[in-house]
Amino acid sequence: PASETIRIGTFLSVTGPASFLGDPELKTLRMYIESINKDGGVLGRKLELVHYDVQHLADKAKTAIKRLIEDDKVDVIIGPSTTGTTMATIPLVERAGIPMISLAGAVVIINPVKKWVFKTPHTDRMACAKIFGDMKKRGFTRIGMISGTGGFGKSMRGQCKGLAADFGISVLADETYGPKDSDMTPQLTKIKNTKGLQAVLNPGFGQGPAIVTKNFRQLGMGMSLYQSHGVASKKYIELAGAAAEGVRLPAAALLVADQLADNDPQKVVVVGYKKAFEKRWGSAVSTFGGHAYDGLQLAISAIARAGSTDKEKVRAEIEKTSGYIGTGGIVHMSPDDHLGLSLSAFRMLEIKNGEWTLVD
Amino acid sequence: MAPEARSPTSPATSPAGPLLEVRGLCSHYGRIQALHGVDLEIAAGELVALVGANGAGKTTLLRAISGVQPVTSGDILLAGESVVGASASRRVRSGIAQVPEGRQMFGPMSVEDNLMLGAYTRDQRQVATDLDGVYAMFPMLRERHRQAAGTLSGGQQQMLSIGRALMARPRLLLLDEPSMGLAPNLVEEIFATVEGLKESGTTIFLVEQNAYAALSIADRGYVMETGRVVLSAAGRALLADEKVKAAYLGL
Amino acid sequence: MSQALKRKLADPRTGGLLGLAAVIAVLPLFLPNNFYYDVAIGAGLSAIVCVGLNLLIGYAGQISLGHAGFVGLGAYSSAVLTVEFGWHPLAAMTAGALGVGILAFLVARPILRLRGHYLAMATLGLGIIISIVVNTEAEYTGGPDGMTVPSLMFFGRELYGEAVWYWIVGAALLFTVWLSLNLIASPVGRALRAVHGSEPAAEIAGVDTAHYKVLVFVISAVIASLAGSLGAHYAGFVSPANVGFFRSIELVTMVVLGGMASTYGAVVGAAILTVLPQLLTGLEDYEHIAFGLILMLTVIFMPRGLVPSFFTIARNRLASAGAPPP
Amino acid sequence: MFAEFLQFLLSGVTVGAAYGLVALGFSIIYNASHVINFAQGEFVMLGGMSTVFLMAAGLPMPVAVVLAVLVTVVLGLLLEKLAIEPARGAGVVPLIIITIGASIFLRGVAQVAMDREFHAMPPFTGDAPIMIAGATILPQSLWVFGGMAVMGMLLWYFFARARFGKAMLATAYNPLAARLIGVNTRLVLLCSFGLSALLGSVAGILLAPITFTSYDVGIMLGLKGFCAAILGGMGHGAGAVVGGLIVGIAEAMGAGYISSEYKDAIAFIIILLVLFFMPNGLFGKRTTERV
Amino acid sequence: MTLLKVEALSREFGGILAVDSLHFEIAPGSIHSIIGPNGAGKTTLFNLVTGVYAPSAGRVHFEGRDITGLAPHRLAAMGLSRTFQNLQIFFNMTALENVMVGLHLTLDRRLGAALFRLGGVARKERRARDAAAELMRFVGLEAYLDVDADAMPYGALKGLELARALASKPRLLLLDEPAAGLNPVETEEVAGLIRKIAQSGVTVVLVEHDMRLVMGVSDHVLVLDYGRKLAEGTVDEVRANPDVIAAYLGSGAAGGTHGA
Ligand SMILES: Nc1ncnc2c1ncn2[C@@H]1O[C@H](COP(=O)(O)OP(=O)(O)OP(=O)(O)O)[C@@H](O)[C@H]1O
Ligand SMILES: Nc1ncnc2c1ncn2[C@@H]1O[C@H](COP(=O)(O)OP(=O)(O)OP(=O)(O)O)[C@@H](O)[C@H]1O
Ligand SMILES: [Mg+2]
Ligand SMILES: [Mg+2]
Repeated sequence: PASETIRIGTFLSVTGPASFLGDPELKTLRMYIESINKDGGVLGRKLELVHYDVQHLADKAKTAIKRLIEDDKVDVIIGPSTTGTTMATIPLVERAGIPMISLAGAVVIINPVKKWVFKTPHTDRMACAKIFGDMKKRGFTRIGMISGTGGFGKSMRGQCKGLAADFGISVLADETYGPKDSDMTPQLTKIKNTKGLQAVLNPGFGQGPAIVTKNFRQLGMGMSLYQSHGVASKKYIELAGAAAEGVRLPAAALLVADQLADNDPQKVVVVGYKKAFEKRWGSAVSTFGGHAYDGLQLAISAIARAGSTDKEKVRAEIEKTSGYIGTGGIVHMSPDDHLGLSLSAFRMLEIKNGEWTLVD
Repeated sequence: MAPEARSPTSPATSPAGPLLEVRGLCSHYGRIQALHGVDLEIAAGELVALVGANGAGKTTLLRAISGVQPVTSGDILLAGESVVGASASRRVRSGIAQVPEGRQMFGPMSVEDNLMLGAYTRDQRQVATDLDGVYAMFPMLRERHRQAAGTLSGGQQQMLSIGRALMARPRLLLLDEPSMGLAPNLVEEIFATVEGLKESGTTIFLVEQNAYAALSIADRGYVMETGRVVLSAAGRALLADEKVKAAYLGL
Repeated sequence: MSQALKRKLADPRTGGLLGLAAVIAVLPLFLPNNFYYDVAIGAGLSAIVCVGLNLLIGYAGQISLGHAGFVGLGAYSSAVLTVEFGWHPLAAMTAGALGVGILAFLVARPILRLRGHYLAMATLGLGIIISIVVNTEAEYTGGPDGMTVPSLMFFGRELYGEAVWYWIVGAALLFTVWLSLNLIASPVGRALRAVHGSEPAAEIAGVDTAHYKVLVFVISAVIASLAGSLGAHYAGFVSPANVGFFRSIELVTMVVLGGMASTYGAVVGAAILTVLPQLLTGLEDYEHIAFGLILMLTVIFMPRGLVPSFFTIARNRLASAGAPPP
Repeated sequence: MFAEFLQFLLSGVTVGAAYGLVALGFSIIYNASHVINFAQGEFVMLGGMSTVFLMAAGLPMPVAVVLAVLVTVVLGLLLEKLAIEPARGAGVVPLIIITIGASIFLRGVAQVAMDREFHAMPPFTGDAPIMIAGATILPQSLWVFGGMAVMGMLLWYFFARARFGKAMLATAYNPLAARLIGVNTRLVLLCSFGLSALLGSVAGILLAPITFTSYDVGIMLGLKGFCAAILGGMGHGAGAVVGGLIVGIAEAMGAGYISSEYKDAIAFIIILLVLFFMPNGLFGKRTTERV
Repeated sequence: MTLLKVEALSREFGGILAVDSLHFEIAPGSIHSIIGPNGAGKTTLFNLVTGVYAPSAGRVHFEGRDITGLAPHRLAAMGLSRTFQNLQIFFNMTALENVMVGLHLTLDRRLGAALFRLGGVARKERRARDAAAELMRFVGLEAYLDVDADAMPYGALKGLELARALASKPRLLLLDEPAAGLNPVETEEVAGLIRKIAQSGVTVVLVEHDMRLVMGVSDHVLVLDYGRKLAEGTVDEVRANPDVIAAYLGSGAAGGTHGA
């Protein structure tokens, strides 16, 4: 019935160590649901957002998803923010049979494919590929890695180490740091003293990579520094300051919205999102908020196409998504690809004069 | 038994009235009432002894006077002014010091620190001689002045507790069983000291199980039973009281 | 009702156990769906751990800030042994409990020589080391992302679903409470309390204080491990997030909030601290502020914990109601 | 190789100084009440975050710093007045739980009143690394180190020499006796919270340029500071400093020579080993209770 | 046959010899007193004998067995018990429960029985309660049976320690200042108790500064000073010893009356 709202459930890491993911994600969802409702909603029905903060805790996520499914009886789920919380809830989602669009990074979420689970962010595997491609182009074959021990860093570290050989790259130093560490110079010193390294890759998110970047410059390390898409927000540049000069990373078009060619199909979308977000919240966009934007768009267009909130129908429609242009890239899903992004969705960026600039 | 021994004698009159006056004092531990309307007076310069069986409420009374035990009703007047509303530290500043039951050391601190803390509320420039005085009284404390108070023997701690209270140079000294755990020769000495303090003008309220010795040197004495004062008379008179003899002196 | 029966019911063991059983039996009538069951199960599992922890903290007076580590070891034993080594879940659970028991036994002697904050520090360190290990040994544990755990099989039947687990956890809780009450009301329990009261006095009364400290540490660790195993099979998933320091602190907070040295207090504390955050989610940004505030206010006004304070108040009410008019 | 060792050492000292600074904050309240103030890390957070936000509001750094310290101290005093004081006599464990509640509360307030993001603060005296025999250290690290040394010294003087400091210790050892000698124990407790809030906020401000700051930096710093304080012997000023340095250096050496994944575990194992052999920490007073 | 034998026992604390190469023997079935100035080492001696402290040198034998360095609970099992000068009360229990702890060794302590309430735990507990109550009556504390220990006055706590120590059915009982804080009448009661205890076959070693009690009950007195033996003998011998008078008794107490 038209009077009933469409209930969108979400459970994000709004506080805790992954809050820089959940915070912009929630803001994005709130903002767009408001504006969609103002424009009349979907299928003539208003959207209603039900949210629980689960920090980074798997147990909280499990309880939240039960609440969303059983008590709030939501129609579709967007989130959660992290791989750990996603993996903890997948069995429940699969059993309950409700579409969920995760905003977390790791490739394990959609590989192997799970019937009801989708995701919007590029996988860490793709990020590795993008980075290694760039390294290869620049002739770097001997690299060091320093990874955060959080879920994101750990997963990407594994993916990259697995992929390195394909690109003819050898990882000669492999260090880690804790999510709350405030000094990484010992690890970097070891990397520095490893003979013949040409580049260093730092998978991780939060403030850690900024500290790594600062320590990297403090130690006067000459090689190139690569960051992951986990730092794709202005905050990173702000925190690392001058030390971030010359750092490269793969990221979605959103970060360089203004620099995109006018004929770039993503231009309109990313510029629109960026403007709206920055106007409403007064803070810089990050790709993470963009993931939530994409998730929401995927969900509501699937509902619109399905003409109802019937879960199986909506799921099928999400799976059929093709040619959706989002902040993360152009999405072509299929029964055996619940992400639908190709490597080309990633852009290689370099920080110059405190700004993101497109490398290619 | 002399009849006047039974009637509450008034304290030696001093122009300013009694130094300490306790009126109808009641105190509770939770729901248990420990003091049931205690009345007593101590004139300035007097030495008053309080005796009673264990559990009578002597310690509770002293704690209430010092302000570390809540009072449910009644009043405590120091030199005519009510102090029930005053904090313990205010009362120390107005001249009340106590040698508490159980010695109450600052265990890990040195003997000397414990003594110096006794003079916490005083001008520090004046305490050096008092410290010497205490050391003269208890030479053992001087020998051990750097030892942690908590490692002293029981009797040594008792000496320290007395010394610490003396460091405050109180107007009114409350002694809760000062002779406990002390060697006989020291007990004699303690009672001599108490008499000496009285001579030098300190007002003393002495709780003692060693009732014989206490009443012998006291101007007056009170007897407490289950939270009430049941007898008061001159010290010597109480010593002669048959009931006191039977109940507290064991004679 | 006969006097004897009345007395039996007023006795914390019989009366309280019956009361708890009644609550567990009736509660489902008020649980509209699986989410509520889930919260109840979570509360029950925490309560089991807290009943054990309370033996250690409340009765024997030895603090532990590392108990989440034991819960985690139990959970991961069940997970790793079943998934990686194909063990039967019950065997894995038993092995986990045994392993945790042995670990607790080995570290107990040196650790329990410490007192107060030093003991807190040592147990905290132990818990953190455990959480670092499960975080790092990703090959077995899945690292920070956690790992899935197969369902518990019982006589060939898969135990799945909140409704089933509600009764399993309920029964386990009841059993644990019964054990705890029995222990407390025995010479062993009194020896534990004696260790808390005065070690020299306990020793001279013939209580081998070191032995009892180790014993209660091991018991509480094993209970934690078993609860962890149950939780892992129920959730079908384990992750290191709940193995860490914060969860340990939370467990201690539950015990203190409910009332130290009160078995039912541990249950009540666990229930409240599990349910409260769910009630506060509606406050969104203000959730943490409210939670912190409630925690502070409860302890300020009931420093001895909810259950003991409640009983004192009730007793005083009764006493003043029964007292003759002055 | 020596340069490498030296770098590890300098890194360890930098981090260790931060832990030591936080550990000192723990000592003060502990020394006055034997309470472990789990909100100590929140004082550190408030110092850094307030400074950042006041600077963002356009105040010059020195003014922002002073105001931030003031804000934190006021909050510390309020915490004591409104939450600790009413629960006095409740025993040490409930008081510790209250401070846990307070830390959750303060974090909640900070994320609502300020935000949930990380913030950088400009270093006091530039960020050109200083070279020492092939190893480098940031000028801000020297500030932290200096801050720790000064604070440690002041605290040592305070508790070993000053009368009020001794009264504080006395209050913790025996509150009843402290009242009987005329110590205003309420004032002592209030001051202890004020002082440690002051120390915490200064630590937070000194650290913010190195570690960045956010509403939840207090958690980790608080935890490590607690470890340092215990390792050194709770309540002992020099112990806190040494404890902090040992934890920091253990982490750095562990990360450098053994395994960066297990570096925290290495630090904890060292702490455990020390405690097994010195049950009261490195400098802690032995118990003096007699039977 | 000696019950307790102390050989060249020494204990030092940071340079202070609290007990200094002490030798003595205690025969079974009598009341022995140990007196001496404050800090003479009496309590330390008790602590050494009962395993609270380890000696710096020397040995302790109990019933012919070397018990040096054994933990107190082992000694308790062998029949040694004591009270404490610095009261060691279980303040988290009622008075009766305090005494029941003293019965620990006589009760069923198996974990399984406790956990599952097997083997008549309930019945045995009831019997233990009765036994503890009986002991409290013996020391005159029947008024405090179910009172929380932390609400009892000092004097009563002394009695409670005594009841608890008796509960373990010791053959050797060490009492550290049992009459401290008691008035003469109460002290007289304690004297009566000590005699009764001794008559029941328990050997009592008494440390006490109340000379009326010491002189009234002791069969034998040992005087310590600076950790060493100053004198030893019967009450009358010790009382007349000029060294003891000078170091300890003072002028007034030698007569055996109380106080001044
Ligand atoms: N903390 C407490 N809680 C409850 N009741 C108490 C407490 N302390 C003392 N009482 C009770 O108050 C009464 C008075 O005790 P108080 O210690 O004042 O006696 P006292 O005369 O000093 O005895 P003693 O000679 O043994 O020192 C006693 O009946 C005692 O049981
Ligand atoms: N743990 C310790 N550390 C340092 N010194 C100690 C310790 N224990 C005892 N002493 C010292 O040993 C000496 C003997 O003390 P002990 O308690 O045995 O004396 P005591 O004879 O029982 O005296 P009292 O009659 O006063 O109880 C004292 O000088 C005391 O200071
Ligand atoms: Mg008393
Ligand atoms: Mg002694």
